[in-house]
Order: sequence, then structure tokens, then C-alpha cells
Amino acid sequence: MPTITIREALTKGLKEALDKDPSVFIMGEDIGPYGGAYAVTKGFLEEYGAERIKDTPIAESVMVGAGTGAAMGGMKPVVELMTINFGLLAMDQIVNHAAKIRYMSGGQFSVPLIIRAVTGGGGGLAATHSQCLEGWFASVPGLKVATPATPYDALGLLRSSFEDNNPILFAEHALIYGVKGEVPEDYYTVPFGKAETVIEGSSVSLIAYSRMVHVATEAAAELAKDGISCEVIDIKTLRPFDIESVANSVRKTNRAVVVEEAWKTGGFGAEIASQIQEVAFEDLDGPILRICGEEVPQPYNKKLEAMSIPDAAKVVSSVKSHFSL
Amino acid sequence: MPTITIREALTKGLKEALDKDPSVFIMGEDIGPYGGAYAVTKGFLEEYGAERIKDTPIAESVMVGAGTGAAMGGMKPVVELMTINFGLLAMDQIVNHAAKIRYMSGGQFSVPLIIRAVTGGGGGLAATHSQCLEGWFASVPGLKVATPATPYDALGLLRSSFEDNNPILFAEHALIYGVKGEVPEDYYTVPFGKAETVIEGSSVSLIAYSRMVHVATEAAAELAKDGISCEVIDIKTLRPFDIESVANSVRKTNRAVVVEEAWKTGGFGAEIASQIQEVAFEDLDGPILRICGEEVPQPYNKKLEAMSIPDAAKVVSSVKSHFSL
Amino acid sequence: MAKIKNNQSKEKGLESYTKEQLTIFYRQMFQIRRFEESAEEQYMRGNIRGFLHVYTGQEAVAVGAISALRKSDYLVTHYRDHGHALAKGLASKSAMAELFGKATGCSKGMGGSMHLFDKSINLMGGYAIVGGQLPIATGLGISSKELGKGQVVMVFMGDGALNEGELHESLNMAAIWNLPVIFYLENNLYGMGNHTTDVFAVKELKKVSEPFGIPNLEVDGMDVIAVNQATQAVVEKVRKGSGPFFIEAKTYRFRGHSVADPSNYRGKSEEETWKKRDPITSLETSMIQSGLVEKDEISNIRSSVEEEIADAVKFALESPDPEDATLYHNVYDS
Amino acid sequence: MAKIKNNQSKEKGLESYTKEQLTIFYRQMFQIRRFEESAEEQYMRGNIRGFLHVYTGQEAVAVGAISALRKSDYLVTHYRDHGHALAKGLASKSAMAELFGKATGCSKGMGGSMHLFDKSINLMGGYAIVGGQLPIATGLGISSKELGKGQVVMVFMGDGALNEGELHESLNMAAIWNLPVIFYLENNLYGMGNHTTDVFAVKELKKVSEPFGIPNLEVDGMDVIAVNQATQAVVEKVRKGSGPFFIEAKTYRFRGHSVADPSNYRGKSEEETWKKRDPITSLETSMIQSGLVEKDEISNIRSSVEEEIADAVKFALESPDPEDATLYHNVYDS
Ligand SMILES: Cc1ncc(C[n+]2csc(CCOP(=O)(O)OP(=O)(O)O)c2C)c(N)n1
Ligand SMILES: Cc1ncc(C[n+]2csc(CCOP(=O)(O)OP(=O)(O)O)c2C)c(N)n1
Ligand SMILES: [Mg+2]
Ligand SMILES: [Mg+2]
Repeated sequence: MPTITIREALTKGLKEALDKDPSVFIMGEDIGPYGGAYAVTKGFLEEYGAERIKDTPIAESVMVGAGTGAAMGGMKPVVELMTINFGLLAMDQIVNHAAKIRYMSGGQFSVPLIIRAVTGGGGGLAATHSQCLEGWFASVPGLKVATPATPYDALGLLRSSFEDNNPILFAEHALIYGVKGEVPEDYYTVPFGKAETVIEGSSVSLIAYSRMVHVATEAAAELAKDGISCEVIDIKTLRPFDIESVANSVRKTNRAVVVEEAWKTGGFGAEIASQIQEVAFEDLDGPILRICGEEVPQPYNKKLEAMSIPDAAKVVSSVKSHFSL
Repeated sequence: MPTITIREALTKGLKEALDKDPSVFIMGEDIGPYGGAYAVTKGFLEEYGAERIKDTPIAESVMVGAGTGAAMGGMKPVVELMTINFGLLAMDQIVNHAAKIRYMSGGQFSVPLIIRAVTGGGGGLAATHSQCLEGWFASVPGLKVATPATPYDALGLLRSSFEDNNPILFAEHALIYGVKGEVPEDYYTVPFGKAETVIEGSSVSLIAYSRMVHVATEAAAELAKDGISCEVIDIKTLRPFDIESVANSVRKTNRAVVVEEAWKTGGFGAEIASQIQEVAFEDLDGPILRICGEEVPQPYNKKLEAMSIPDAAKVVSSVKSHFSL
Repeated sequence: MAKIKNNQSKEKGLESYTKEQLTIFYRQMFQIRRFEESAEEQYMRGNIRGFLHVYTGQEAVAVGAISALRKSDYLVTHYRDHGHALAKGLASKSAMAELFGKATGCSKGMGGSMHLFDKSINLMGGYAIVGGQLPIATGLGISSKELGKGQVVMVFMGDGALNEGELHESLNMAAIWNLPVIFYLENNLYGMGNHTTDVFAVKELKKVSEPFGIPNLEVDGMDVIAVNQATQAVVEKVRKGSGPFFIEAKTYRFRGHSVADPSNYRGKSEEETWKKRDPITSLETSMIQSGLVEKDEISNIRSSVEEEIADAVKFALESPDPEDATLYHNVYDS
Repeated sequence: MAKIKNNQSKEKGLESYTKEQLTIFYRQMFQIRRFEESAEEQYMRGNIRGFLHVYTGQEAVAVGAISALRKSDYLVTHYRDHGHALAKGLASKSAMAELFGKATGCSKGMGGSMHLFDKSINLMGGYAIVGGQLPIATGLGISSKELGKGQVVMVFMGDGALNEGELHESLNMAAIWNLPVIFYLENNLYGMGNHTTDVFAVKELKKVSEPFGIPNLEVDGMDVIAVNQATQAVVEKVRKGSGPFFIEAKTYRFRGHSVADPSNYRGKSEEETWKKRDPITSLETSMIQSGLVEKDEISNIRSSVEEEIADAVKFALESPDPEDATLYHNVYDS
């Protein structure tokens, strides 16, 4: 199996869709001559032309809304929001339009729209450019949210997104575009709403998505050295959310930890924790631990920035002290 | 003590501030000749003039952003968003600007801005106009969120908001403007971050805010008839959130129920539940119950709409079945 | 209106329409009028809830403009959408049942008055967020253009929507990509309680399209013939690929912003002046004065409309609520 | 530039400035240039992180425009903010330390390159969300007007910001309320990799203000004298209460969008053409040719700037990081 990066997996998935389905087109800021702010669409303009690779004005609201309209008109648009932070300018079109049109029209119109957006902090871009807002979108009925952590999942979830008829927020963490992994040559998909046990373990369940899967994995390796066996669960999609797989792990380990980059208050981790105690309360040895981003606008300074984001060391020490292990 | 409605309490608080502080002004859509969509500012234009009661264009982003700018320039603006749903169009100005300027400027500039917005559903306005988005704002460091349920708290929290130097989202539920209650003649304030025990009880803690406090209260009365003693806690503000008072109640009752109008997934109730189990896990007899809005865009049809919002009957039956009472 | 007509060239007046066409205009306008009046009545009786924004007074715009479209053309509108929906061909039963929130409504009772959808006639929805319809229409312009089926998109907005930044973004995108979108402004002078000129700095509203190189024109929105003629010409151009167009119809809502609004912010004399230009009465007078129809024929149309609307109300009243299970349907397409 | 000057009336040229004033312009422009070059160097060494957007090539705009302001006037800008901040009077040490994320930076290391604030000189911030600064500037216009201290607000934006709906909303609000806001466009032809004309339909950019009745003018952004003269006149008017104004400065960024951008989307010959109009060299040539200064004096200025910037870098390098506890400071004002 070839080993490729997440960036390459996404590039592959997008090209595949463009090749297969003439109704697919991509629009976004600087996806053309510039090649995309994170280079996912590099060379696309030359290959597919300006009709299918549409460089848009810097106007997030019309970009998303036009995606919705084009989807209603029979196309399959991919809107690249550059970063999820700029999605704040398109919030109304995403939440009050794309997500609700099917329901409000009594099922007459679907909105098969993929909104790709870079999420996450840690890049030295300070507060306005370093947020993890995917949890908000996950709370909206009508939307689906994908948060892949590996090349395999990035491609598999992207393919599933193209096969889906609903508006999807596809959140790509800026700092893991270069993460490598094996991806089969043969076509496969990764379903929404199905978590995966990345590492099996017996004492503690570490539940994470996107970049935090890697942090959890690193922490698990550290903790293993001290004889603490961690199971790492990658939930992959926030909506639908696979509580069953998570609960099964917790039923085994009796200890649940959510590792999340977003702010703790109102982060998706709160939902995960709430659901775990709802379905597996009796299996819990103690309170579910949330290890989250600090509750501050992300600072620019490198040291403080690092302090604001959970890393393996923090996971290790938090797990040990929380469970007195 | 005079008995007044929440609407009257808010009117009183706004007038007081306008009378006391010349730097206070109000801006919003149709707050002038129209008197405000929910009539809170009726007569203000005549009394205070167009400089202080500014009817704005229908342009939520500049409305909030201009509030932020005016606040940085030394004024104390109140921006009336008409409804929180329209806040989706001002999300960037609220989340990426008002909330972050103090931090990003190293503490040089504060943003003493009050954003008033009607929240909630149940008015037959269908999906786009019936959301409870206050939980999102509560997850943003730098913002404060008030969600009063009574005239006393509406006035007291509004006064605290005027005394505060931070951006505040002040969420007023459309269906409780007419709720009456006693309000002292003498000046008082209600602090942010201090919950209140509305009804004392011993068996179940019902935790709620805004309109759901009334639903919980009604349910408590019903449950009392069956000998189930409920404590009703009004948390009043979502950020800061008074987990201590909530936990103290749960330590007594050993059963926790969150009653919330917002969608369950990612609602503020998830945060409440997560925090309760974090600090009072050992005191819980069983899983924390969340009774929330159904996970659908709110339907227009009256019967379905009613089904989508928690009411006392639903609280009663859910509590009984969840705890086998 | 007869007077206005006389000032115009023959070719541009009533004369260029067949009796059948004019009768259809008349019937549609009267249908909308009676639909709205009945809706207000049903609102008062508690059969319709939420906000009810009626179209009374503006009928000439919807009828004149939308009759220039094909069934396959896309119509997008805002929350004051009943008139547009009926003009596009939505059955009055289906519309009234939606206002009642019934399962037989065009949006199955899920959308209500502000969210009328009918896929069978490419009625792409009423949208209750001011300005929110504009990006969506722009996107329909993309699909029309790319899929090459020659469909034109017509999107209605009120003068209040001009305040929103989404107008700017949509005009720009439509212009740079030469999309077949007709931005149709109904300038009825007021948003809710604000006179447009108090909150919008662009004095001649249609000029808002000029910097973008989008051609525009103004039309008398109280004159169905004027509206239809102007719109036909524009639709033809846009269909041929000339790119977006902006039309401003000057009109007036005879009623409050919503049923709850007593319109205290505007003078009764202003209202009276505009009511003298009632588009339905005007067309009726012209048609009779020009000898095109007899009073009898008008009465016949009116009673057929009365009957239709009474049927629609009856249908709506008797229709069932959506079933409980539908609360959870259509959140996703799966 | 001397050539350009000769085409203008005497009064409008170099002649109307004192040597001292011109020297200040020259020094400020050169200070910005060297600041940016040093910043790029420090970025390459890993001392500056994140995105670094330098102002190289556009110096005449910041210096010419902002020197027309008083210290008490408000300056609001976007993420390409170093030049504006220095021109407003931000100490280069304080700016460089901020780029390094140090505690001694103007924003205490919390904001970084894109978010420079300095309350002592009413530098109201760089804002990294394209267009996000416009509503804030509009609001400062409200406070200026209401509090009556005669402050003018100047807000900078790039051509890319014209795409955002917030421009429309801000121009409109400033116009209806007659706010003392100068909307200052730096048209450097590109957003990131898009030529403005490919994504923006308004051909003559400044015309975007016209529908709102906001007067505008265009100025040669490579000529500090032209910029300053035009801006002074506008500031005077606006201070007197004439309401908002829109200025378009035609300019060019000599470097990529950010340090990471090789500018492959534009031709090298275009770059060369513009570099021939380097605003610093131009002013230098004019000053020398007109006999105002000797080469020596120029050299002295340059070495004083070199020294200042070297000091700034040293200061930034040696400054401490913010203390750990500051992570939690200033989230709220309490
Ligand atoms: C984004 C948004 N802001 C505010 C409102 C509340 N609102 C509903 S209608 C309306 C006035 C719109 O006026 P106009 O566009 O002129 O349409 P008209 O009612 O005259 O047909 C307002 C402010 C809304 N629905 N959406
Ligand atoms: C709302 C938003 N969308 C997109 C971006 C990403 N972005 C940063 S700078 C930029 C280009 C801006 O160009 P322009 O306004 O012309 O300024 P210049 O870089 O030329 O100075 C873009 C698209 C952003 N920061 N904010
Ligand atoms: Mg109107
Ligand atoms: Mg530019």
C-alpha cells in the first residue's frame, strides 16, 4: 500500500470526484493560481480549468450560500473556507440555510454540499485564526461533521461525503496535513458515525478526534511505559457521533478521558462526556476527565500557545493525577 | 414591592442607564419609531432622541462591530440584535472581535458592550427564527452570557451588565417577556455567576435557565404531588457558570437533571452535565439526565413545535422513568 | 392607470396584450389579494400563527414579473412570499394549508408562511433571514449556467435587504461570473418601521448595482403591464447570457409589516395616496375603459377567485396536521 | 518621481514642504522598509512565526496618509499593519518585540504581527479577519462624533477587503450617520494570489463608495507627497464634519502575500516595473535633485535607521517571553 500524507489523500479524493462526476466543482479563496492556502488544490486549475476550480472573492457568506444554491440546482459543490474561523462570516448560510432547507421544505430539496475548512491552532496565528469551532457545527441538526486524523480516513470520509446528500462540514487540522499513512489503491470509503479503536488497551479510554488522536496516541505510548494500558478511540465524525463504540471501550476500561483541542466549556468533549455517563454510568470508576484547550483566546507567543493546547505530557500527567495511577 | 413584567424590568434598566450615563446609547433594528420588535424600547426615541436611540440598517455585522468600536472609543453601547438567530450574521464580530480584542491587545482595550437578543422558540416562527444559540456564546472566552428568567433577575443582571467592562450577550426569551414578578424600588444588582435555588427540594435537582426555569418549576409542582421533592436551580448566567451551587444541590439530592430548550447535542446542558459529574461524581445515584429540545430544525406546525420543546409533562415523565421514581 | 397608459406609446400599453393574458394578470392579482385577506382573517381566528406578512398592494410586481418566467426558471424569495409563490403557480390550497401548518401544505407544514417551497414549479423557497436568499439565488445562477439548461433565476428582496452585506457579495459574484440572475427589488419604502431613506444611504436604490457593472432599471410596481413589459425584456436578455440584472419596482404595502403592526410610523394620507393606485382596480378600470372586458366578466373572475380561496381555506381547515413521526423526518437525506 | 512632480503645479510639489517634513517622510519610509526587511530575516531565522505580511513597497501610503493625522486620531488597520503602526508612531522596538511574541511587545506578545495595538497613540489595532476592521472603525466614528473631541478615524483595507459584505454595511452606516471615517484603500492589485479584477466586479475600485454618496479620490500610492497632500485635505474636511470619505491609493507590494508566498501568480516584469517606482528611491532622488538635501544627509538618516532597527531586533531578541501566568490574564476586564 502506498504511503501518502493527509494533504495528498485529500487531493486524491477531490480529483477522483472531479474526474468521476461533472457536477462536482470546487470554489474557494485562492484555490486557483495560488493553489490553495494549504496547497490541497495545487495544480487543479491547470488540470480542470476555471469553471470547475472557481477562485472566489473573499466573501465567505456568498461563497457558502452559492454552494447551497448550486447544490439545490443539481450540482455537487465543494466550498473551501480556507479556515474554519472565516466560517464565522458564513455562519448564517451554514446554520440557517444549508442545514435547514431540507427540513423546512418538507424534504423537497436536499443540499449536497461539502464545506472544507482548516481547523485548529498551534501555528502562531494568534486568537482569530486558531479556533476549533467544529463542535458548534456538530450541534446543528441537518449538518454532518467529519474530523479525520489520518490519510486513510481523510480519503475515506471525503469519498463518503461525496456519496452523501447532506451539507457536510469537513474539518482538516492545519498541523496534520503532513501526517503520513497507508492508503489502499482500491476504492474504499470510511463511514460517518463509526469510531475506531486506534490502540487497544485495558485501563483507560482516551477519546479524541483530528490532531488530538495523535496526541492521545503519543500519550498512550508514554503511559504504557509506566504500565498504564490505554485504549485510544478516534471518533472520526462528530455528527453522527458513535457513542456505542466509545461506551464499549469505557465498559472495558472503566475510565474515560476526552482529549480535545477546543475550549473546554461547550466543547464537543462536553457532549462526549455527557453521553458516556448517560449510557455507561455504572461502568465508570470515577468522573470522566476532559483534557481540553485552555479557556483563553489563543495567544501568539509560542510558549503560551503551547501551554494552551493539550500535548502528550499534559495528557500523561492529567491521567495519572486524575485517576491516581 | 411593585410587580412588573420582564419587559418592564428591561425597559426600566435601560432607561436608568440612559439617564445615569451619557455614554450609554442603544442601537438596533426598529428600536425607534417601531418601538422595538418586542416593544422593550417603546417610547425611547421620543424621550431620548435619535442620537441615543439609533435605528440601524438591517445589517447585523456592522451593528455589532460598530458597538465594539464605539465601546473602544469610550462609550457604553447596547446593541439590540432583535433575535439571536440574526446574530449568526454577526458571529465574526462577536466571537473574533468583541471577545478577543482585550486579550489580543495585551489588556489595553476593553469592550464594554451589551448585546441584547431574543432567544428561544415556540412562537410559530419556524426553524430559522427559533433557536437557542446562547450556549455557543457561552463557550467563548472573553464573552459573558446572561439568561434571566424573572423580572428581578432581568433588571438585576442588566444593571450588572452596565457595571461590567466586558462584552455581554444578554439573551431574553421571547415567550417570557410577559412573566411578572416583584422588583424592589431600591437599587440592587444580580451578580453574574451566581445561581439561585428557586425551589428547595431533597430528591431531584432540576437545573435550568431562562424559560426552562418556569417549565422546571411547573414540573416540580407536579412531581411534588407524587411525593417527589425537586429542587429547582436557576443558573441565571451561562458564563460565568456557578457549578458550585449546582453541585451543592446535587450533593443533597443525588439526582441531577438539566432542563434545556436548546438541542441536546452540544447544548449548554452538556457542559452542565460534564461539570456536575466532574465535581460531584460520587454523590450521583445515577446518570445525569438531560431533557432538551428535539434534535430537529424547529418545525412550523404547532403540534410538532410543541413536541420539540420540553414542557412540564415531559419533564415529569422523563424524571420518573429515568430515576424509576 | 388608464391615464398613465395614455402617456405611453400604443405599443407599450394594454394594446400589446391579448385579452386572455390581461385576464390572467387580473385573476392572479385578485387571487393574491383575496388569499392575503383571507389569511389575515384566519390569523385573527387563530388558525395561522407566527408572523404573517401579507403582500397586499404589491400584487402587480409578483404577477407582472413572474409571468415573464418559464416554469423551469428558478424563483427565490424572502419571507413576504405568498404573492410570489402564487404567481409562480403554487396552488392556493397548498399555500393556505402551509400557512395553517398542515401536512397538505407545500412544505408539509414544516416551513410555514415564511418558507414556501414547491419543487414541481422550481419555487426554491421563501427565506426568512433578510438577505439570506441572495447568495442562494447566486448559487442557482451557477448551476443554471454550468448545467446549461437556459434557466433564469429571479430573486426578490425588499428594500431592507439592501442594507445587508450579502447583497454586495451576491451582486459581485453574479457580476464576475456573469450569472443569469435577476435581482428584483420591491421598494415599498419601508423595512419594518424604518423609512428606507433613513437607514440606507443610496438615494436611488437601483444605483446600488452600478459599481458592479450590473445594468438596472426602475419600473412602476403598481402597474402590472409596465412590470411585465420591462421584465420580459430583461428575462430575454438574461436568458441569452447577458449576465445579471437589477430591477427596482416602486411599490407599497397596503398593510402593516406583519399582521401585528398598526403602521404607526407612517401617515394615513401617504397610505391613502398609494391606495388610490391600487394595481387591481387600475387594471380593472383600464380593461373596462378600453372596452376589453365587460363588468360581468370581471364579476365572474372575482367570484371564481372567491370560490377558489374559500376552497383553499376549507381545504386548509380540514387538512390534517403532520403526523407526529414527521417531526424527525427530513432532517437528513439518507 | 521628480518627473511626476514637474508635471504638477509648483504649489503641489515638494516645494510646499519644509526640509524637516520631507526628511521625516523619508526617514519613516526607510524605517518601515528596514523594519520589514529585518523582520523577514528574523522570520527566516525562526525568531518570528505564524504569518508574516510585510509592507515593503507601500511605504508612501502609510507615511503620507498617517502623517496627516493627529496623535489623538484613531487608526484602525488590517493584518498587514506594521507600516501603519510605525507611521502612527509605534516604537520600532515595541513593534519588533511583538513580532517576536515578547512581553515587551506593544500587545505584550499576545497579538503578534497581525494584531498590533497601542493605546497611547490611538493605534486601535491590526485585525486579521479581512474586512473585520471596517465595522469597528465605523463604531469609532460614532464615539468620535458623539463625544465631540474632533477625532478623525482612518481605517486601512486592502483591495481584497472590498469583496466582503462588511464594506457595504460599514460604508452605509458611516454615510447615513455622517461619521468622521476615512476609508483608506490600498489597492496593491492582489489579494493573496488573485488579481483584484478577477474577483471584484467594480472596475474603478473607488467607485464602490459612490452609491452611498461618499466622496472619493484616487491617489498615487507610490508618491508620498501626493498621498500626504490629498490626505491632508481630506482629513481637514472630515474633521470639520463633512462625513465619511473614501481614498484609493494605487500601490504594489514588492514581496509575496506573506513570507511563504513566492508570488508565482504574477509576472516578474510587472514586479520590476513597479519596483522602478520605489517610493523611497523616488523621494530621495527628488530631494537630492531639488537640492534640498545632500547625499551625506541621506546617508546619515539611513544609518540612524539601521541603528534603530538593529536595536529593535536586539531588544526583541533579548526581551523575555511573557510569564506563564499571563496566559490567563486579560481574558476579562475585571
Ligand atoms: C437578518 C435579519 N435581520 C432582521 C430580521 C427581522 N426582519 C424581518 S422583516 C424585516 C424588514 C425587511 O424589510 P424589507 O426588506 O423592506 O421587506 P418588506 O417587509 O418591506 O417586504 C426585518 C428587519 C430578519 N428576518 N433577518
Ligand atoms: C475573512 C477572511 N477571509 C480570508 C482570509 C485569508 N486572507 C488573509 S489576507 C487575504 C488577502 C487579502 O488581500 P488584500 O485585502 O488585498 O490585502 P493585501 O494582502 O493585498 O494587503 C486573505 C484572503 C482572512 N484573513 N479573513
Ligand atoms: Mg420594504
Ligand atoms: Mg491587496
